[in-house]
Amino acid sequence: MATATTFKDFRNNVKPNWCPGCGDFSVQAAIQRAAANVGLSPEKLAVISGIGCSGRISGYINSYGLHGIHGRALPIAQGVKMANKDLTVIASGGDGDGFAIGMGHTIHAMRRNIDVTYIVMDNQIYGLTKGQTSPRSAAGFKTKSTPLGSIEQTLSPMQLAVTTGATFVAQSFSTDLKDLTAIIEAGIQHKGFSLINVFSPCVTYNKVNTYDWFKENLTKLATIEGYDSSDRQAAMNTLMQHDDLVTGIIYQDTERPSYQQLVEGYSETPLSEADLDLGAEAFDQLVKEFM
Amino acid sequence: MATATTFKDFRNNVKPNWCPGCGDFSVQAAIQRAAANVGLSPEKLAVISGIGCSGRISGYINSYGLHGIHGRALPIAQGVKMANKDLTVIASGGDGDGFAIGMGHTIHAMRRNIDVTYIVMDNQIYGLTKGQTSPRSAAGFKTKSTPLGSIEQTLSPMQLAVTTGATFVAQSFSTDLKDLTAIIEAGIQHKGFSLINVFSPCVTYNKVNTYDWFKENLTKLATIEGYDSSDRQAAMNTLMQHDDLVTGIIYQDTERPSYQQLVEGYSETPLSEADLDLGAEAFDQLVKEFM
Amino acid sequence: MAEQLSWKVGGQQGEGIESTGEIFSMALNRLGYYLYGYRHFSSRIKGGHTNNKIRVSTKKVSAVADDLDILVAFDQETIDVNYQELHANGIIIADTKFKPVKPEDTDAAFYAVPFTEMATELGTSLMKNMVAVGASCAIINLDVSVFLGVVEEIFGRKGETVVQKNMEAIQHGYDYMKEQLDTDTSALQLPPADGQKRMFMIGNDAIALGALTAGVRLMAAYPITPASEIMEYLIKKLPKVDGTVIQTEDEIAAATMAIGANYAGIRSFTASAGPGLSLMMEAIGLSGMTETPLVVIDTQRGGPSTGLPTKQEQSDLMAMIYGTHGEIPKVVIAPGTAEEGFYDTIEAFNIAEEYQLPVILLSDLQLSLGKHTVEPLDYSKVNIRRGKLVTEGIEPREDKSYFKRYEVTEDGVSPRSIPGVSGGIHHVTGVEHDETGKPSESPANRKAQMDKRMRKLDELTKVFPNPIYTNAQHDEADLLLIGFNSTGGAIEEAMVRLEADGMKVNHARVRLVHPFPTEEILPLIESAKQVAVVENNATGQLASIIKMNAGYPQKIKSILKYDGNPFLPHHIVESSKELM
Amino acid sequence: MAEQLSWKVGGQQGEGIESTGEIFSMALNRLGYYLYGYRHFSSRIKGGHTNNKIRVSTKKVSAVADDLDILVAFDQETIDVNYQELHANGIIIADTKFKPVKPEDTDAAFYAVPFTEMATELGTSLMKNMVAVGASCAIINLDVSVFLGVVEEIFGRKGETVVQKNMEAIQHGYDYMKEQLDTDTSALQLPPADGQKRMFMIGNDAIALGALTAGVRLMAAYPITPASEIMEYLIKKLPKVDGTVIQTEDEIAAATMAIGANYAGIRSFTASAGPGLSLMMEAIGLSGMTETPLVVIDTQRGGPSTGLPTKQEQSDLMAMIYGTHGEIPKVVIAPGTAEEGFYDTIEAFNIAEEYQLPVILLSDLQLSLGKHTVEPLDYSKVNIRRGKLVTEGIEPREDKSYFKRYEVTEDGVSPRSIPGVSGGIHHVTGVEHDETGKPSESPANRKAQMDKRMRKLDELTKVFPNPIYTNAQHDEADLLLIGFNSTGGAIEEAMVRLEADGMKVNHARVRLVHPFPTEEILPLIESAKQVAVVENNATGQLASIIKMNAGYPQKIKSILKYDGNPFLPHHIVESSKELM
Ligand SMILES: Cc1ncc(C[n+]2csc(CCOP(=O)(O)OP(=O)(O)O)c2C)c(N)n1
Ligand SMILES: Cc1ncc(C[n+]2csc(CCOP(=O)(O)OP(=O)(O)O)c2C)c(N)n1
Ligand code: SF4
Ligand code: SF4
Ligand SMILES: [Mg+2]
Ligand SMILES: [Mg+2]
Repeated sequence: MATATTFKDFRNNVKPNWCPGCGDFSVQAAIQRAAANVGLSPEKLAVISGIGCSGRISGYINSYGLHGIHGRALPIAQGVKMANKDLTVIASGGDGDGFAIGMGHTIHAMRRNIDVTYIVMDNQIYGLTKGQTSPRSAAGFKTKSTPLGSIEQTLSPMQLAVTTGATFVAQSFSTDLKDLTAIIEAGIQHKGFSLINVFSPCVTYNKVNTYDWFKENLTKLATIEGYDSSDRQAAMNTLMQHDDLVTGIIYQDTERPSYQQLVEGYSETPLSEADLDLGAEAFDQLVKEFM
Repeated sequence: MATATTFKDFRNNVKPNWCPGCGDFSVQAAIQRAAANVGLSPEKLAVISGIGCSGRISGYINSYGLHGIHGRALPIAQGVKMANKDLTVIASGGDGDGFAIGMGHTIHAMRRNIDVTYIVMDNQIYGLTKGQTSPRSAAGFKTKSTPLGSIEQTLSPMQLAVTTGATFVAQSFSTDLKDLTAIIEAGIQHKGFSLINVFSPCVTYNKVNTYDWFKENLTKLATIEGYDSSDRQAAMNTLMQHDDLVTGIIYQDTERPSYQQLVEGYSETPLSEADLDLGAEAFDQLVKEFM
Repeated sequence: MAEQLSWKVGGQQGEGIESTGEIFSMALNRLGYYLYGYRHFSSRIKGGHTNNKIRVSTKKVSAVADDLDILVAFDQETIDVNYQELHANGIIIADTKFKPVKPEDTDAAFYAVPFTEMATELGTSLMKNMVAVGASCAIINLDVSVFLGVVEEIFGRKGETVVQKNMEAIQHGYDYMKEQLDTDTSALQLPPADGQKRMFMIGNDAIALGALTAGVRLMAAYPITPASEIMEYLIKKLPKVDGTVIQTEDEIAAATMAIGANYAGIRSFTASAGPGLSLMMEAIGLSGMTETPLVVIDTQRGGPSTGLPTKQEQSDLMAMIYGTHGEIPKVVIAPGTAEEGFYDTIEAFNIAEEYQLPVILLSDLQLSLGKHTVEPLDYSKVNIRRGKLVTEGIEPREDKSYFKRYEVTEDGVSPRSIPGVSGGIHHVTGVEHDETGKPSESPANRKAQMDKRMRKLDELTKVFPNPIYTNAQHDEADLLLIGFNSTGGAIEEAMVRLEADGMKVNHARVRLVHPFPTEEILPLIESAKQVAVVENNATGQLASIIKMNAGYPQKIKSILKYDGNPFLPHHIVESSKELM
Repeated sequence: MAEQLSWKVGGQQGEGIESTGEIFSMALNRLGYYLYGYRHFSSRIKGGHTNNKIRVSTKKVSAVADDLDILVAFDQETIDVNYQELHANGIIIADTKFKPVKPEDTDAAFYAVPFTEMATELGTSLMKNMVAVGASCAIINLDVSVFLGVVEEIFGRKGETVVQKNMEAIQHGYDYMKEQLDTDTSALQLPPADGQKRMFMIGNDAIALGALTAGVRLMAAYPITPASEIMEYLIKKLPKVDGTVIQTEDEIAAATMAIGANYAGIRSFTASAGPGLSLMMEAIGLSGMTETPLVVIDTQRGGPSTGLPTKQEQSDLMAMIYGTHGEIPKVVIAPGTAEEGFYDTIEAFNIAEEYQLPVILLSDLQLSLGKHTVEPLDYSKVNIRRGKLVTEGIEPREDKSYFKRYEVTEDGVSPRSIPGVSGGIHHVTGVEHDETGKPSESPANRKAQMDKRMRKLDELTKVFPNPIYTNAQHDEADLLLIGFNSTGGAIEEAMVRLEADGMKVNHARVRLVHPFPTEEILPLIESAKQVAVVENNATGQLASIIKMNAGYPQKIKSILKYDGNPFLPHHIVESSKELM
C-alpha cells in the first residue's frame, strides 16, 4: 500500500449535481472518509454504481468508478471483484435501483457472498425520474405514480438480508457521518458481501421521510442493551419490533468464508495480472482430450 | 357457476412428457383436485406457467393455460387477474424459474398482493436444462454447473415470503396429495397472493433430495402443538428452527386486503367485459382539459 | 408585423423556468395562436441550464425556429449559451439580480429588469416568472388581462389573494418594461389570432389520450424519461373507467403483465424509452409467438445505453424492428405530430388486436415532450376494432379437444377466445405449437405456423392509414426529403425555403416503418433526382431500411444530426444544398 | 467400396441413444475417419424420439448426408420416421424387443437383432447399445478390436470386468450380425482410413477451447440449450488456470458481470441462446457505450420466443446486429466450422480488447452441438492482442484530473487503464461523457465521442481474417451461393453436384456479418448471373443485409429452410435449379 491517505485524496474535481441538501452528499463524504480510514489508495478502490440521483456517486469520488445501467450495479461489481481481488469494491445506488429492478441481483449477491460492499442510498422514492413510488415507500405514501397513496407492502431490505443469509447487514442515516463512516469501514473490512442501507433523504420529492422524521423515528442499536449482532434470530426480532427503524450493524457473520475463498483453485493473486498465454504444452494436453 | 365439477373435468388429452416418477405429476393432480373441490369450472381457471420441466404443467390441465417465458409467470399471471377478477389464476413453475431469474418478480408479487396462487415445483435443481444448480440447491450439492459442490447459500423462499409481507405462505410435498390439495384449495380461496412451495423431486437429476430424503426430513406443522399460522414472528422462528423443512400453512394474514380491493375505483366486474367505447361526451371532457 | 415569434426563457433547473414558459404559452394558446415548444433540460433535478423555446404563430407551426426574437434570462449562462440565436432586432430581457452582462457581438437590444426584486416586493421572489411574463407581454404588446384565466386556473385553489398577487406581478413586469422600452418592437408584434380554442399538449398527452380513447384499462409501466408522462396522465384518468396503472418493479414485468392482461381480454400496454425497450425484447417475442396483442410505446431519446436521456434522438428504429431473437410479425408505427400520436395510438391497439401481434409505437423526445397546439381531434373518426375475438357461442367439443386458437387461416389470423369463455379452452405457449396450442416439433406444422404468423404482415402496408405522409407537388423532383417522427415540421419548412431558391422538393414521411411500405414510396424515390433521408441519428437507420427494401443504394443520401438537438429548418436547407 | 457412409441410431430419449452414437463414432474417429454428426432431439428429458446421424468418410465432410446407409432402431418410431432416408441398398437393424415391422415401401434390407436380449444375457440390458455397435461393425466389416480403447476410456474406472463385458457385447452383436447377413454389403464398406489422430468435438467444445486459449479467466453464464456445453467445459478447465465459472441468477447478471470483469482487466465472457441474448441487449449497449470489451456467444436455435429450443435455425442475425437501443459499434462474427469456432473465438476476444467493444460470436445449433472431426488446431497461430491496455507508466497529474480514457483518437480507440493502475483513474459511464468519462451533454462533445466510437468499425472488414470465405472458381458464375455459419458444408456439396450438371457455381460464406464486408463480396455478386442466399430462417435475414449494403435487390434470391432441420445438400441443389 502507498503512503497514508486522507479523505481529501478521494475528492475529485467534479461538483456533484445533487440538489442542495440531498442526503447523498453525506454518503459520499462517509465513503471518502472510510476509504481513507482503512488506508486505501484511490486507485485500489472501485465504486460501481447504478442509475438514479444516487448512482451519480461513482463520478464524485476520486477512485476508479463505473456508472452502469439501472439495477445492475451488483453483478458488475461482483465481476470487478472476481477479476481483481486486491481491489476494494463498493457498489452503490438508490432504493429503486437495488430493490425494484435490481431486487433479484441483490438477493443473489447476498447468497453468493462475494466480497463487495453495497451501499444503498435509500430515500424511499425515485429521485431522478422526479418522484415516483419506490418499493421502500410507505403504504399510503403519495407520489406522482400513486396520487392516492401507495397500496403495496413496504419492502424491508434488512429483514430480507437477514433471511437470505447475508453476512453483513447494517443500516445508517446519512447525517450520522461518524456512525456511517464507521459502518462503511466495517463493511469494507468484512470478508464477504455487506449490505449497508442508508437513509438518505430526498429533500425535493420526499416530504414525509425528512431529516426530522428520521431523527425522531430512528433508534441506534448501540442504545439497545445487550444487542448482539451475531445472533440472527435476535436481529430478526429486533427488526420486527422496531419496524426496521434501527441504525447500526444489525447482523454480522464473521465465520462464513467469502465466495472467493470457497472457489476451488481460485487465484491467490489478482487475475487481472495473470499472463494469458496458455502455453503450447497445456494446449496440447487439452487437444489430446478430444482425440 | 356451472354444475359441480370433478377433477376429471380438469384432465385434458395431453400426456405429460415428464420422466416417469417425476414429482410434478402429483402437483398436477393436486391442482386438478383442488380446482374441482372449490367448485371451479375449467374455463374459469387460468394456469400461467414459466419455463422448465415444471412449466409444462399449464398444458396438462384442462383449463385456460399460458406457458410464457422463463421467470415471468408471475407478472403475466398478475396481468391476467387484473384483467378478469372472476378468474382463478394459478401461476406455477420451477425453483429456477421463480427463485433465480424470477426472484425479483416473486418478491414484488408478494408485496403487491394481487390475488394469484403461485405454486412452485421445487426440485432443488434445473431439470429441463439437464441438471444445474438452482438457488434452492444445498451447499455442497454437486451438479453439472458445480462439479465441486455448490458454494452459495441456499435460498429460503419461505423465510423470504414471511419477511416480505406475503399474506399466504405454505409449503408441501408432492406425494402428500391430500395435504397438498387442501393447501392449494386454501391458497385459491385466500384473498391476496399465496405462495405454495412444493417439494417435487426430480428423479433424474437430483439424487440427494429424493422422495425418501423428504420423507425423513420433513415435519408437518400440524404435528407441532399450538402452531399458530397467524403469528408472523412465530412463523419465522419455526422456519429457522426447522431449517425450513416443514409442510403446511406457515403463515396467513387474512386481514390485509388484496391489491384489487385497495385500488381506488377498480372495477367490480371483470374488466374484460367492459365496453371499450369512451363516448363522445367523456371524450369532449378530456379534450377540454387541454384547452 | 411578425407572422410568428420565437420566445425563449432560460435559467437554472428547478427555478420555475418551466412554469414561466407554461403560463406564457397557455395564455397565447387561449388567444388562438399556434404554439410549438421545445424544452432543453438536463438529467438532474436542480441546477444546470434549462430553457424553453416557444414558437408562436397565427398558422400551424411544427418545428423549432432557427432563430430567436426574445430571450428571457434568469442567469448569465442563459445569455451566453443562447444569445447567438437572436437575430439583429431581437431582445434580451434579464433579471437584474444576477447583474447580467450583454455579450459584445450582438445587435440585439438588452434590458435588465428587476424580476426578482419586483416579485420580492410583492411578497415572494417565486413570482419572478410572472414579472418576466409581464415584461414579455410589454414587448409584444399583449394585453395582460389574457393571463387572468390561466392564473386563476393555476393558483385558484390557493385563494383569491394569490391570484391577485400573481396578476399584479405580471402587471408590474408589463409596466416596468413598457417604461424602459426604447427600441422599435413593431416587428415583434403578432397580428391578432383567431380566438379559436385549441388543445395545447405534449405528444405524450396525445398518446395517453389515444390509449384511453382506444379503451385501455390497465397500463403497466416503469418510470423513465421521456415516457413517464404517459403513465402519469393515465394514473389520473384510468380510475374513471374502472381501470388502473400498475407501476411495476421493472420493464420486463411491465411488458409481461401487459401481455397477461391482453391475453385475458382487455387492452393493456406499456410505455418506456430505449433502456426499457431493450429489456422488453424477450417479452415482445412472446407476444409475437403467442399471437397475444401488445402495444408498446417507445419514446426515443439520446442513446446508446443511458446516453443523453433528456435529448432528442431517433436511434431506436433498427432495434425496434429487429430486436428480439427469432422471427415474429411485428408492426412499428411512427407518428409525426401530436394529432397523429393520438390517432395512431388508437390504430396501434386496433392492429394489435386485429392481427394479434406486438405493435411498437415509436415517438421521439421532441414529439413526446414538446408542447404543441393541436388541431381538434375528431371523435367520430375513432373506431375500436377487436378483430377475431370470440367471447361466446363456441360449440363445446365432447372429446375435450382444445379450441383451435392457432387455426391456419388464409390471412394468418386465427379466432381468439379469452379465459372465461366456455368452449374456448386452449393452450398458449412461446414454444412452437400446433393449431390448438399444443407444443409441436413437427417440421410440417412448424412451417405452417410460421407461414401463418408471418402472413399477417402481407396486407398491412395496404390497410394502414397513410403509411407514408406525402407532400409531393412535383412529378419529377430535384430532391426527395424523407424523414420519420418529429422531423417532419423542420423538413416542411426547409422545403419552402428550398423551393424559394428554385429547387423542386418533395417530402415523404414514413409513418409505418415496419412492415415497410415499399410500393408506396418507390415511385417517389424513382421520380426524384436525389433522395436525402433526414434522421436524428448517426448511422442513417431509416436510409438503411429504405435501401434494403427499395434499393437505390447510390441515390439515397443521409442528412444526419446526433448531437442531442432537434433539426432546425436551416440545417436541412444547408445540407440539402450541399448534397445537390 | 463406399467413399463415405451414413449411419443413424434412433430410439427414445434417455435410453442411451447418445452413447451408442458416441462410442461408434469415437472408434471410427480414432481410425482416422472423418465424422460429421447431427443429433435430433426434443426439449424433454426422457422419452420422445431422438436420433444421431453420423457421416463417416475418408475425406473431410461438413454436411449431414442426404440419405442413409444404415439405420439402427431401438423402437418402431425410429423406423417409421427415418426409413425413407435409406437408399435402396441400405440396411435397417432393429431390436427384436419391440417386434419391429419393416415398412412396405422400402428396398432396404431389414434385420431384427436381439440387442436387448443379448445384452441382458450378458448381465444388463444397458449394454444393448454395445450390441448394436457390434452389429453395425459387422455390416461395414470393421474389426471390433478398435473399440477396446474407447470402451476402456469410458468404463475403465468401473473396473476391468465392466470393460470386458462391454467388449463382449460388441463382439456378440458382431458375430450375430455376421451370421445373419445375407445381403451384399460391399457398397457399405469403407476403404481404410489414414490412421491420423484427429480431434472429435462439438462446435461448443471448439468455442470453449478457443475461449480458454484466448486467456479467459471468468465465465458468467446461465444455462440454456444449446449453449450450456460451453459453460460445462469451462467449469472443468478454468480452475486449472486459477479462474472459474459463475452460474448467475439470469443472463442480465451474466452479461453485466462479464462486463465488470472485463472492465477490471481480465478476459471474461458469457454464452447463451436467443432468449438469453434478448435479455442481454441493454448490457451489450453498456459495453458499447463504455467501450468495455465483451464477448458474447449466441448459439442460435429455433425461435422466436422459446420456439424450437432443440432445433437448428439461423434467425438471430438481425437481432444480434441491431439489438440494443441507440447506436454502438459492435462486431458480429459467424464461424462456419468447429475449426473456425476455435480461431474466431480467440479473434473475438482480441477484437473486443483491441477495439474495446462488444463482439457477438454467432453459432448455430448444428455447429454448436454437431460432433465433428476437427483438423489439427495450430497453436502457433494463436496470438493474444490486448490493444491499448495500459497497466503502468502513467504520469500522475497534480490536479487530480482524470486519465483520458476516452481520448479522441484517429482510429477511434483510446488508451485503456484498469482499476488498480496508478495514474489511470477515470470515470466510466453509459451516459454520454467527455474524454475523461465525465458526463457531458455538450453537442460538440457528443458528436466527437459518437464519431470516435463509430470510427472503430472503419477498418474492421480489412483487418478481420477472411471476412468472406470464398470458393469461387469462376470469373463469371451462373450462380453465387451465399451462406453463413453451418450451412457451408451443405452448400459445398450442392456446388459439386450443380457443377456436375454443368452449372458454374461460386460460394461465398459470410464470416464477418457486422460490419458487413461489402467490398469483399461485391465483385462476386456483380460477376454472378444469379445470387442465392441460403439461410435457416424464414425471412432471409442475410439476404436483407446484403441488399442493404451491396444493393442488387432484384438479383438476390433466397433459399430458406425454417422447419427446424438443417439443410441437406439436395435441398440446395433443387432450390438452386428452380431459381435458374
Ligand atoms: C432500464 C431503465 N429503466 C428506467 C430507467 C429510468 N430511471 C432512472 S433512475 C430511476 C430510478 C431512480 O430511483 P432510485 O434508484 O431510488 O434512485 P434515486 O434517484 O432515488 O437516488 C429510473 C426508473 C433507466 N435509466 N433504465
Ligand atoms: C431466458 C432464458 N434463459 C434460460 C432458459 C433455459 N432454461 C429453460 S428451463 C430453465 C431452468 C429450469 O429449472 P427450473 O426452473 O427449476 O425448472 P425445472 O425444469 O427444474 O422444473 C432454464 C435455465 C430459457 N428458456 N430462457
Ligand atoms: S431529487 Fe432528491 S435524491 Fe435527487 S438529488 Fe435532489 S434531493 Fe437528492
Ligand atoms: S428431469 Fe427431473 S424435473 Fe424434469 S421431468 Fe425428469 S424428473 Fe421431472
Ligand atoms: Mg431512491
Ligand atoms: Mg427446478
